[in-house]
Amino acid sequence: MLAKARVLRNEEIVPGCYYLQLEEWQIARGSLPGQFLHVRIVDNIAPFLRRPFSIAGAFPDSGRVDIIYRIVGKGTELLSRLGKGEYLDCLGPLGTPFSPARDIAVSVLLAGGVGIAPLLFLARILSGEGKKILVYYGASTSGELLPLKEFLPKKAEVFLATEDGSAGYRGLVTDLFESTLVAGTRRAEIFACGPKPMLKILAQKNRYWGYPMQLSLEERMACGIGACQGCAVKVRSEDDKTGYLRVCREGPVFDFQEVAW
Amino acid sequence: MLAKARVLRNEEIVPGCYYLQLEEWQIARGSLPGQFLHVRIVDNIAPFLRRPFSIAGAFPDSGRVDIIYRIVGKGTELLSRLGKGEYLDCLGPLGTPFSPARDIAVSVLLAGGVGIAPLLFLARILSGEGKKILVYYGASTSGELLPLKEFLPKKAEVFLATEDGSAGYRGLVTDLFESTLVAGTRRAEIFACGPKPMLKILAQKNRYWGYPMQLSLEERMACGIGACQGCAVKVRSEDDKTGYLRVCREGPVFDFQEVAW
Amino acid sequence: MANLEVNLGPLKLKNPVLAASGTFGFGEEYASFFELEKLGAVIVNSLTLKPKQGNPPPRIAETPAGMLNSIGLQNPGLEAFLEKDFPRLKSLNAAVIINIAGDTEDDYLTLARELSEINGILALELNLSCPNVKEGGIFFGNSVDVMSRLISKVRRACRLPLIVKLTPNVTDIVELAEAAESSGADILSLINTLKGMVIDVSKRSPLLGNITGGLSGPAVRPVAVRMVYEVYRSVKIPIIGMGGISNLDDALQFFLAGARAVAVGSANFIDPYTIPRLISDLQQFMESEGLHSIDEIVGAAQR
Amino acid sequence: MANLEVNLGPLKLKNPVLAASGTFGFGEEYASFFELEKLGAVIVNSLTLKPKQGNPPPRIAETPAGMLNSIGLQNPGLEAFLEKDFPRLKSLNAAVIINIAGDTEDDYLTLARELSEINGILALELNLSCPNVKEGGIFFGNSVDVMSRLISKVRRACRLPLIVKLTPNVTDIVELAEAAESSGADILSLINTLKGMVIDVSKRSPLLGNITGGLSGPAVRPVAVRMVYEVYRSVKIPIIGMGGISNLDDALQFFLAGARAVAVGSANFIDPYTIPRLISDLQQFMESEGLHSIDEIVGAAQR
Ligand SMILES: Cc1cc2nc3c(=O)[nH]c(=O)nc-3n(C[C@H](O)[C@H](O)[C@H](O)COP(=O)(O)OP(=O)(O)OC[C@H]3O[C@@H](n4cnc5c(N)ncnc54)[C@H](O)[C@@H]3O)c2cc1C
Ligand SMILES: Cc1cc2nc3c(=O)[nH]c(=O)nc-3n(C[C@H](O)[C@H](O)[C@H](O)COP(=O)(O)OP(=O)(O)OC[C@H]3O[C@@H](n4cnc5c(N)ncnc54)[C@H](O)[C@@H]3O)c2cc1C
Ligand SMILES: Cc1cc2nc3c(=O)[nH]c(=O)nc-3n(C[C@H](O)[C@H](O)[C@H](O)COP(=O)(O)O)c2cc1C
Ligand SMILES: Cc1cc2nc3c(=O)[nH]c(=O)nc-3n(C[C@H](O)[C@H](O)[C@H](O)COP(=O)(O)O)c2cc1C
Ligand code: FES
Ligand code: FES
Repeated sequence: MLAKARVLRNEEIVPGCYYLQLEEWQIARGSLPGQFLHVRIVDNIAPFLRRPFSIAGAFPDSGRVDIIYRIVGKGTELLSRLGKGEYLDCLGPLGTPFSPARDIAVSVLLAGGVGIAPLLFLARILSGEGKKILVYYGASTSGELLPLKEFLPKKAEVFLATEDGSAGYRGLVTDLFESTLVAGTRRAEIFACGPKPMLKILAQKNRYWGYPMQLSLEERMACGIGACQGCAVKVRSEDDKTGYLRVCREGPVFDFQEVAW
Repeated sequence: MLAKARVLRNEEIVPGCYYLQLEEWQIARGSLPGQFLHVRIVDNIAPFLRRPFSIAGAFPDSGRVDIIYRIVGKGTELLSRLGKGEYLDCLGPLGTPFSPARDIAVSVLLAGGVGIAPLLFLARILSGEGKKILVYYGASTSGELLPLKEFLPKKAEVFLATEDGSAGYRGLVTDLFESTLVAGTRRAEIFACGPKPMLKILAQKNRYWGYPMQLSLEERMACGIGACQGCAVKVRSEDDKTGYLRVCREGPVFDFQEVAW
Repeated sequence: MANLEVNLGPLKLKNPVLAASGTFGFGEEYASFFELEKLGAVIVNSLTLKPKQGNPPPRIAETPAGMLNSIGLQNPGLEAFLEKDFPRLKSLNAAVIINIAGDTEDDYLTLARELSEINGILALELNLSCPNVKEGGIFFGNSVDVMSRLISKVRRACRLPLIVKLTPNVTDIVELAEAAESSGADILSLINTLKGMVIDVSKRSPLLGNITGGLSGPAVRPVAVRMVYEVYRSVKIPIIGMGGISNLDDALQFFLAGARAVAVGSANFIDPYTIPRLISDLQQFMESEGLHSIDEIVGAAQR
Repeated sequence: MANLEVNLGPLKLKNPVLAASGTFGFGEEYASFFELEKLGAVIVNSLTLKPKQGNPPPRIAETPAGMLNSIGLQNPGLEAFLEKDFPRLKSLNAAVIINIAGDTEDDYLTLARELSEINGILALELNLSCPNVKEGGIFFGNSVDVMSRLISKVRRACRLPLIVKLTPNVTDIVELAEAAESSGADILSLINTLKGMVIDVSKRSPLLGNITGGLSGPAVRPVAVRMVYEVYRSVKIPIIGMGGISNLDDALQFFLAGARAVAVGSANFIDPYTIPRLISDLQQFMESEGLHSIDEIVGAAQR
């Protein structure tokens, strides 16, 4: 649906990274973890296209919908200027959400950078279903790590990695995860979101680990609703044929085996 | 010069018409009546071009520069959203100012609509020089008339005209002026600004009246400084040859005899 | 109430606002926002004989007041379209125009012939912005000869109203428009996208997977309006104008220049309600101006 | 400190950032903002043999992310230019390139010959977006034959480095670029403006006095970058890239696509300091990237 969502809060929580709380009851009620909003930042032709952001939280009882975004260009820069009480034109919730298995009690959430956003929403929902939540969260340096306490259910266990070692494990979050892993000993499923190289490594390694794993992917979008074929991601079907699926419609969440890197 | 001017005030004074006070010392010191500012409304590509506005007042002692503008399109609409304390990118003062004759004691200021803006500045300066000021000011209806008291020197005499007769004379301001005129009895010079048809009528009639008369013209501009030849106005030289002059450089003020309508 | 109906030669539309090919999918996605029967017609994604995978990503790049796309005609091919997408589109009560594309003349001819047999298709639109593989990759729409031959053949192969969509990447749009008319086109669509590219400076390489793409959106509108204006003067067949339309004022520029219908493309991505809003704004405009038919202003800016 | 000097064949510039013809007048106006000697060069307004009045107003229309102009080559003509404007420009220490335009081959030849005699001109730029009155108004830059003949003749008539400025309103820019190279051009300028128009809906008529005008600004940048990219692959002579450049990122797109210098046009109107800022940003960029010469990244995005 298309709606004007009222800004409740729009604040920089770590340098360059903003936490945006919106009020829009229908979106709050309809959203599932893994879905995204496609927002029109100004009522003007610059920037021209909408911008997609994962839903980092949706609260049907208060009508609140959250987004967490990093400033990377003109669109996000303008978004950061949006003040409390102003309205943001949102299309959503869009896309296919994560689909956790009923019978797997342990959920591993693996995020790089702002890729944590959709997993925060997922963690809250899964935790509500009584699942055990393990969060592996990496960034290049400690200054970029979001204060997860604010966003995660209390019972979630968090493991941090930074490339410069300024907080937690020194190195990639995928390595951290691998190092804590005793393969096959535990039944768990993995949900991951982050930079493409990280997801690619994960997908390769998981061929050995063998966990059920779902990845949330990004691609440049125009329509966001499946009409333009713009957000193509290459996939491989079971009979090894390749083709393109739409990140905005069949995705952004894909089974790791589906993606052809 | 190019400067960021701070907004002191930006308020709707009559419906659709705004009064903008800026603080910029150099511009305030350098400006003369008839000159204009070329402003860049947003730091973005939409709208693309700068917008020209006559200087409605400049106060060297307080660093203040005023503009009065009517909302007609996207640019002026965005301009009206500019808040106190924000900055406006201004190029100016630009153009050739009015050049009143030293020895003519009576100044007739003839304005249609927002064309009053440059004449307000002129009135203050001429009044300071001890001249008698007669202001003829017309609009289509009384709701569009600016509250001139706020802007004019006390001694100025004001004659109003509205097309619908809702205030002052019913009809065109040019007719009002003509009706009060005993041609040739008084030495005066005319300064006029307003819609093109009004200026054209004035110029035609003044061939009989014979007053010295200067007109402030408008034309679509790109550079505003004389480089692009975009703001051409057709002129006729004494030997009856036509050619184009630049509103932004040789103008916006032209002798009425010069303009080839 | 003002009558929005228009006749484009043999093609009768309930109103003159269409969805442009490639920007409206097969209609399904927009059907969740409004009823497709409101539209003058939906021009579907370019359809090819065989399924097409399309180009590698990224396929979209934002540009100043516009966008580039390099979808590469991804589509399920004729068979799957007729089996699945077309019936669904019809069940949504849309007026349907099929845009067809091919690598060879034969592709176009087969498509035209087979689609002629199907009930419920309003017209065919020929996408000529495709390289002709047999003639060494020269674009069907770039050469008067190649284009004229194709149009004449398709004309004979099909009983449907024939729209020819011209590419703007040519020296003389008028020459091509005249040739299309005399080869049998019933209607012209102007314009397809302008060829452009963006370079990703941080990666020092072209941003799009396909290197170049097609420019659309408000940025191209002045070029599109100019082409409609020029073509209107030299052909008799009606014109569907498009390129950067997102509101009433934009659409009126095209009508005044000489278009008898307009299509909305990229603007659908910004606001899915663009077309229904434009239709109702147009209705209001006609009423307030006392127009009985849009024909009264078509070409009114010509001088 | 990074060295900004570039050699464009026979033309040596102190830096690769120029002011585009028609947007910088004869330099005078911008001299009140900064010293003109900072610029790689000033390409002056198109100069014709006789004075030219130009087109009726309005001559400017704003468009989404761009503008149309229909100045119509208003200029004082060769004689007055040499008497007044040129000496003033030289006294401002500007490196000067003269852009010439004509209605006939003879116009171009006379201009080229006479300007060859003048000291202190760096190069000539041929504006080919002019209709050839003798050949029924066909544009010099639209036809390979007409263009090639003109370039060959001018080449023989003049000893200055010869820049040929191509128009983007053509089907195949590569074909024209190759023809320009083989006819004797030393350097290519790409692109001139795209032909466009705006209709004033309230008046139901074209907004510009001249009906159509030339589109420039950020809107056209994707088309310009694409043309530079394509031409770079097929000619050996250096390219001056232009079209919608207003900052470092824009300029780098052109260098990476294959331009060895860039020119800034419409952006001067938005911010008169655009060029000096771009030069210093470029200097900083080269230093931070450890580049010794801009040549190291020219064409780096080709693949
Ligand atoms: C499904 C999905 C979910 C996302 N969720 C988040 C999130 O929760 N938080 C967050 O910070 N970012 C998220 N992103 C990335 C976010 O969309 C981009 O950072 C944003 O569009 C950049 O806009 P800009 O104008 O600041 O950057 P610019 O680089 O100026 O944008 C130029 C163009 O490129 C597109 N673009 C640039 N980067 C990306 C990208 N990584 N993915 C897709 N398009 C891109 C823009 O949308 C725009 O069209 C998500 C992307 C997708 C596809
Ligand atoms: C020397 C000069 C002094 C002016 N002084 C004033 C003033 O004091 N108060 C005031 O309200 N207006 C004044 N104007 C007119 C003012 O510049 C336009 O109303 C304004 O540019 C409209 O911008 P927009 O984006 O709202 O309208 P749009 O119609 O969206 O503008 C589109 C384009 O047309 C141009 N344009 C539209 N109308 C005019 C016009 N009348 N003159 C020149 N360009 C125009 C715009 O600058 C822009 O490039 C003056 C114009 C000139 C040339
Ligand atoms: C994402 C996208 C895909 C397109 N695909 C097609 C296509 O398959 N066939 C076609 O003829 N035109 C296609 N077009 C061109 C549009 O139909 C239209 O001619 C062009 O975009 C100009 O209109 P606009 O500026 O309103 O988008 C496509 C345009 C876009 C933006
Ligand atoms: C107002 C204006 C006048 C121009 N006049 C000329 C001209 O006289 N000769 C010429 O070769 N190009 C002329 N041009 C084209 C520019 O030199 C340049 O090629 C074009 O504007 C693209 O660059 P830009 O997008 O940076 O403006 C003119 C452009 C503008 C905007
Ligand atoms: S963005 Fe249009 S199909 Fe996904
Ligand atoms: S606006 Fe450029 S010369 Fe006046």
